[in-house]
Amino acid sequence: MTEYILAKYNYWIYVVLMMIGLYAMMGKRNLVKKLIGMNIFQTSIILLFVSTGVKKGGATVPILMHAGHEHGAQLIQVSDYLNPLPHVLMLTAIVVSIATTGVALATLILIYKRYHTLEEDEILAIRRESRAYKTPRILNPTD
Amino acid sequence: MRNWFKLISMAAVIITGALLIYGTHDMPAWGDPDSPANSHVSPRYITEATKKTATPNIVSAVLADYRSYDTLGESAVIFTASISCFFLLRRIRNKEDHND
Amino acid sequence: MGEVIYSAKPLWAVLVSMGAAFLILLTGEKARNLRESWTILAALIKFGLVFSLIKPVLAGKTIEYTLITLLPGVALQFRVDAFGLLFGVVAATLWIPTSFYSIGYVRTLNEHGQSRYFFSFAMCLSAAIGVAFAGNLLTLLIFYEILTIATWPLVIHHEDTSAIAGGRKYLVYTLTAGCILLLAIGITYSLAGTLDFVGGGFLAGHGSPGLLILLLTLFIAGFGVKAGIMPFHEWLPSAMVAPTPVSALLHAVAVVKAGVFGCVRVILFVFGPELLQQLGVWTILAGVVAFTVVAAGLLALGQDHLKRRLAFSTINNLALIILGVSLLSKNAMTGGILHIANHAFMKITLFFCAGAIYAKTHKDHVSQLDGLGRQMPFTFAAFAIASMGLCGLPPVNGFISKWFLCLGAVETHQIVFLFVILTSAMLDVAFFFPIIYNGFFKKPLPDVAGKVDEAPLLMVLPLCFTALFSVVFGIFPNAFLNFFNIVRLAVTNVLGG
Amino acid sequence: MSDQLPALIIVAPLLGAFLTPIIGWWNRHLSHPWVLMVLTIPLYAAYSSLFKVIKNGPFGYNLGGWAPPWGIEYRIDYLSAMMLVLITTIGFLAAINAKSAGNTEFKGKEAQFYTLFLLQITGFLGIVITGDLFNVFVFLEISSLSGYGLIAHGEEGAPMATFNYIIIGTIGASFYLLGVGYLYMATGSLNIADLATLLPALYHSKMVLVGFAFFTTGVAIKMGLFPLHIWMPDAYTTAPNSVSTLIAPLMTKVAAYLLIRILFTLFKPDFALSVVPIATILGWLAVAAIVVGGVKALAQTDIKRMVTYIMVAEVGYIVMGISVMNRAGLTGAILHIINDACMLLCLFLVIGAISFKGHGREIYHFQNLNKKMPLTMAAFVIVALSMCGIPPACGFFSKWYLIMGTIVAKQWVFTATLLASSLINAVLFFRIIEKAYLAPPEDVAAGLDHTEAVIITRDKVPLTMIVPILISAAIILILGPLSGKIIETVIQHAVPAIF
Repeated sequence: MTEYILAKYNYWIYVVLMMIGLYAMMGKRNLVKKLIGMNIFQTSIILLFVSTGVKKGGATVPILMHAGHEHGAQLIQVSDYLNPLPHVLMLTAIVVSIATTGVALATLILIYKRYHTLEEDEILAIRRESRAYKTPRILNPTD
Repeated sequence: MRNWFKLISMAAVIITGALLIYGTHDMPAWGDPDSPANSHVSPRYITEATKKTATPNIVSAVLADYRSYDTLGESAVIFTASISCFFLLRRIRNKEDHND
Repeated sequence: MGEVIYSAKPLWAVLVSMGAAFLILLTGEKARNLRESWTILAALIKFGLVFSLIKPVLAGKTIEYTLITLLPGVALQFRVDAFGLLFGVVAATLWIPTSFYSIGYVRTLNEHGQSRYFFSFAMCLSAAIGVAFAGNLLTLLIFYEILTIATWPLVIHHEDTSAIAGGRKYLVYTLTAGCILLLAIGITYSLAGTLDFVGGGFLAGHGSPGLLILLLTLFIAGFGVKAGIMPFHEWLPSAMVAPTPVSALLHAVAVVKAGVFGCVRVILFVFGPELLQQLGVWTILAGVVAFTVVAAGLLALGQDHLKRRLAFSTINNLALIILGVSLLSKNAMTGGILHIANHAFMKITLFFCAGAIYAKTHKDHVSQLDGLGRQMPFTFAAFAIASMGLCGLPPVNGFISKWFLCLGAVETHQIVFLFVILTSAMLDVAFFFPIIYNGFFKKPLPDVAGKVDEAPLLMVLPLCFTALFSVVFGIFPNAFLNFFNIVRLAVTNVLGG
Repeated sequence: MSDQLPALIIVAPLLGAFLTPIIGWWNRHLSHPWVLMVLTIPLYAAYSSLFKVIKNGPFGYNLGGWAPPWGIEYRIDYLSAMMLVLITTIGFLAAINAKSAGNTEFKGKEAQFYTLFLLQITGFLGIVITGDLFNVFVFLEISSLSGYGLIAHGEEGAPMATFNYIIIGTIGASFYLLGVGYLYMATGSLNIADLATLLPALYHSKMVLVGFAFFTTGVAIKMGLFPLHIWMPDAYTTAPNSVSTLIAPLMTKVAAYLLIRILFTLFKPDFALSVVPIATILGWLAVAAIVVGGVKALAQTDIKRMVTYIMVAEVGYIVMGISVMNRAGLTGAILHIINDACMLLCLFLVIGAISFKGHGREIYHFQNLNKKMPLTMAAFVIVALSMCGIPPACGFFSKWYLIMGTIVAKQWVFTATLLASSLINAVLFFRIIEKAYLAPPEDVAAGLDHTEAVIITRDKVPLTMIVPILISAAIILILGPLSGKIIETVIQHAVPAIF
């Protein structure tokens, strides 16, 4: 039992982190909180991925230490180095996460300019009010 | 209304979390060097990458060579995001209309 | 079945009016005479094409043309057999007088949207010929749906509240029917793997009896909507808000006949008489239809609006056709199928008359027609001839088909149905003869008294023409178009021998 | 040259996108012709790959020359070649349309707009062409991010709708990524073809099951499958017209493509048939989608919003075709991907033209519109008939296959839903056609219209709008009768042989 927990506990921690993020995305009514939740969610996925590349038993970062030597290639032991693939994938995923955050912040700026609040309930109330006496018109979002 | 909504979110989150943890049951133990993830595709990177790409950093080798199209996509993602922000936040002043 | 000829003629017969439709739209309101000449030209070419098919078909050949494959084993295919040809000939022939009549009608009344009117009209004819020549159920359905849509602009032509309401009702009924048909055809395809019409049916040996009965119900409900079978007839009287030439050609000939045509196709060429006998459902079917016959007749009695009365008479006669076919005996079938052609000629005459009266006097209620016969003698004479025919009096062609229907009813030993047919004839007398009597012998209403004043020539000539032919076909059923022979051949195709 | 076709399909629009800001900075009026020029390359490449596939069968392309499980592979088979053709064609038509609509909606920002436009198309193409699960994620994000940017620039409520879309879309993409992660942990591979051989041994592994669940949920979010459609109507209604013209027809279809890939290529059909009850779940969700989409569409008076709810129902159609798990159903689903994309393109083009002329989008604004825009309304009627499943428009044929699929599967509720949905569509569209083609009742009552030939003016929309409208309407009419041919040459090979 203890062994089982020791073998899995770090996955569970990521899952719990993930769920904190997911709850913030769905349950919070403040848009910035949602965005923060999104970041937590994405980061925990990245952690989960990276953790799959771990090899116990003395493996180190996948940079060859004696690559300069002629015969260095023959000495490479697979178990000596961490799995490089998850790292590669997560580099991309980090970039994606940053990019998404950037665009989301840009829309938040637009929203704030228009409604002067970032509380979803207040925005909905303003929109309901404005819809009551005028039909939507095409606006330049930067107005 | 609000509480009701939060309850649903909580339920969805718990279900998702339970599903994810259920999935970990069959997962290889953390750090197992013989797990499929560590033994199917990746060993070849470790043994071959330096030979074929002349780069000691295997992560760089995979990033920029084996999976270079992911990296191209990655740069496209950043480019997309920057253009999106530019597109959304740039102010067009009226006097620009008179220029042409 | 005999030899098969591969020829694109059926396709051209369909395309010619479709092409004309677009020429009409392009020509538009600015050059009315040119626009109308497209209609006439297309009508004549179409008649020529269809007419040229009669001879090879009577020689026992089938004309086939495959356009493209729609599904594995099902192509967009035209196949002209005797039964399809009968409908094709009727539609193509009657388009000619209707074209002339339409021109007279819309110009007399100075109707709006004439381009749209002629466009839709030509599309309808295209679709009707497509229905007639379709070689399988899917092709039939495709043209059937085109017909549905193309008729809608005609139904709502007047654009007033009642026209729009009528149009909506029409769409609700026919589009629902289209969906039911789609389902029925889907089931048929999944059962038999083919949809090609075969004289005597192709469904025998596929599926359980329960499923087949359900399938038949779906088919009859699907086609029965256009054919005005009783629970589904409501749209037809409402659609009478359309201009009269529309009611004439479409609601007496093309649209409703397409429904009847579909029913008959399904009964004889999909299920086949043997399978129906085996399933034992033909009596139920005949019973339902017989109810429609009588009920429609009774309802017609209560209508004061002339076109609505004609509409119920149409429902009555359509049911009579299906009754004939569902009796499954040789003579009943002959009578039923022949009635498709005969009823078309008589009913179109009646609608033409109603339109002529309306165009000239703006009267459309039966009670307003007193004494008009003296003012419009030709119109009323034609009306009298056609209604005599519908009552089954010789020498008009209605007599022949009703005679065969009665023979068939006797043949099957179902005296009930004989009574139904005779009752229906009585009811016809009851609701047509007062109109004729009042028209000729009652004192005219003050505002129309005294002057002989026929409708324009473009309207009177077509109606005299169709009335005349009703009589000619009564005396010589094989004159010109060989209707009787075609019908005989169609029945032989189904029953064999 | 022809060996490099698959790379060209992605690289050309991507490089084009990188260069667009420079060209636009130099002279912003050049950006539109530049985009059209760039798009001809993937258009050509897509068509020639389709013909190549039809002639020689599926082929792969190893990027950078690395063999598949280690490098990234582009895989072009019948289904992906068909999708490439669809995306490039629709993208090209939408790009033509963007000139007038986009130039008014994004005055002064043409360069950025066209850059995002090209990136959007690149993203779609990448998702379809690649044979690597993680590469799919990257392209999914390219298309999503450019979509967020484009949509947020729309009407009054657009930023809010976009933010919701970002949140939900990110959940979708992250779920997809989690799915990739779980499968990677189970097998150690990311290549679809490689995974397909490794997975059958692991079908009952909890890791694979959970991975599959997250895959499908993620894709369903992107696809807007009920009940995960909540972001869709707001986002596509508030989006600028030139943007919804591109994204609305394609995003859902590309996601549907992914679903088909996951269910039938990544996992073998017997996984869905015997291991998980996914078919049943998808089927009933599809029923709910069709019903809810139809009913909600009935409640709308804004036509653009109505169309977005119709999209919800149309997604239901495709998913229903997939869920019945037989040849006819899947054929119908794939055919409906093509047909529905063309129909939605035409609808959004028409809406764009109407808005461009300054007419409102409420149904009562359509009163007598035929007199003002006859060609546009003719196209609208064609789409409407196609949506109602009236032959010979293409909608009928996909509906036929879908119905056949449900009949073969003996799912009568599904059949009934499909039939009822065509009727709902008929109500939806005929109430607009009625308005557009009939004179206002008060005019009729006053006898105004009965006088003489009402002069019908020409549409007076720019050529760049009316031409795509007419082309898409023509495509709808032509695709119908050609569907037999399309199925014969392409789709029947795309359906797994087991059916």
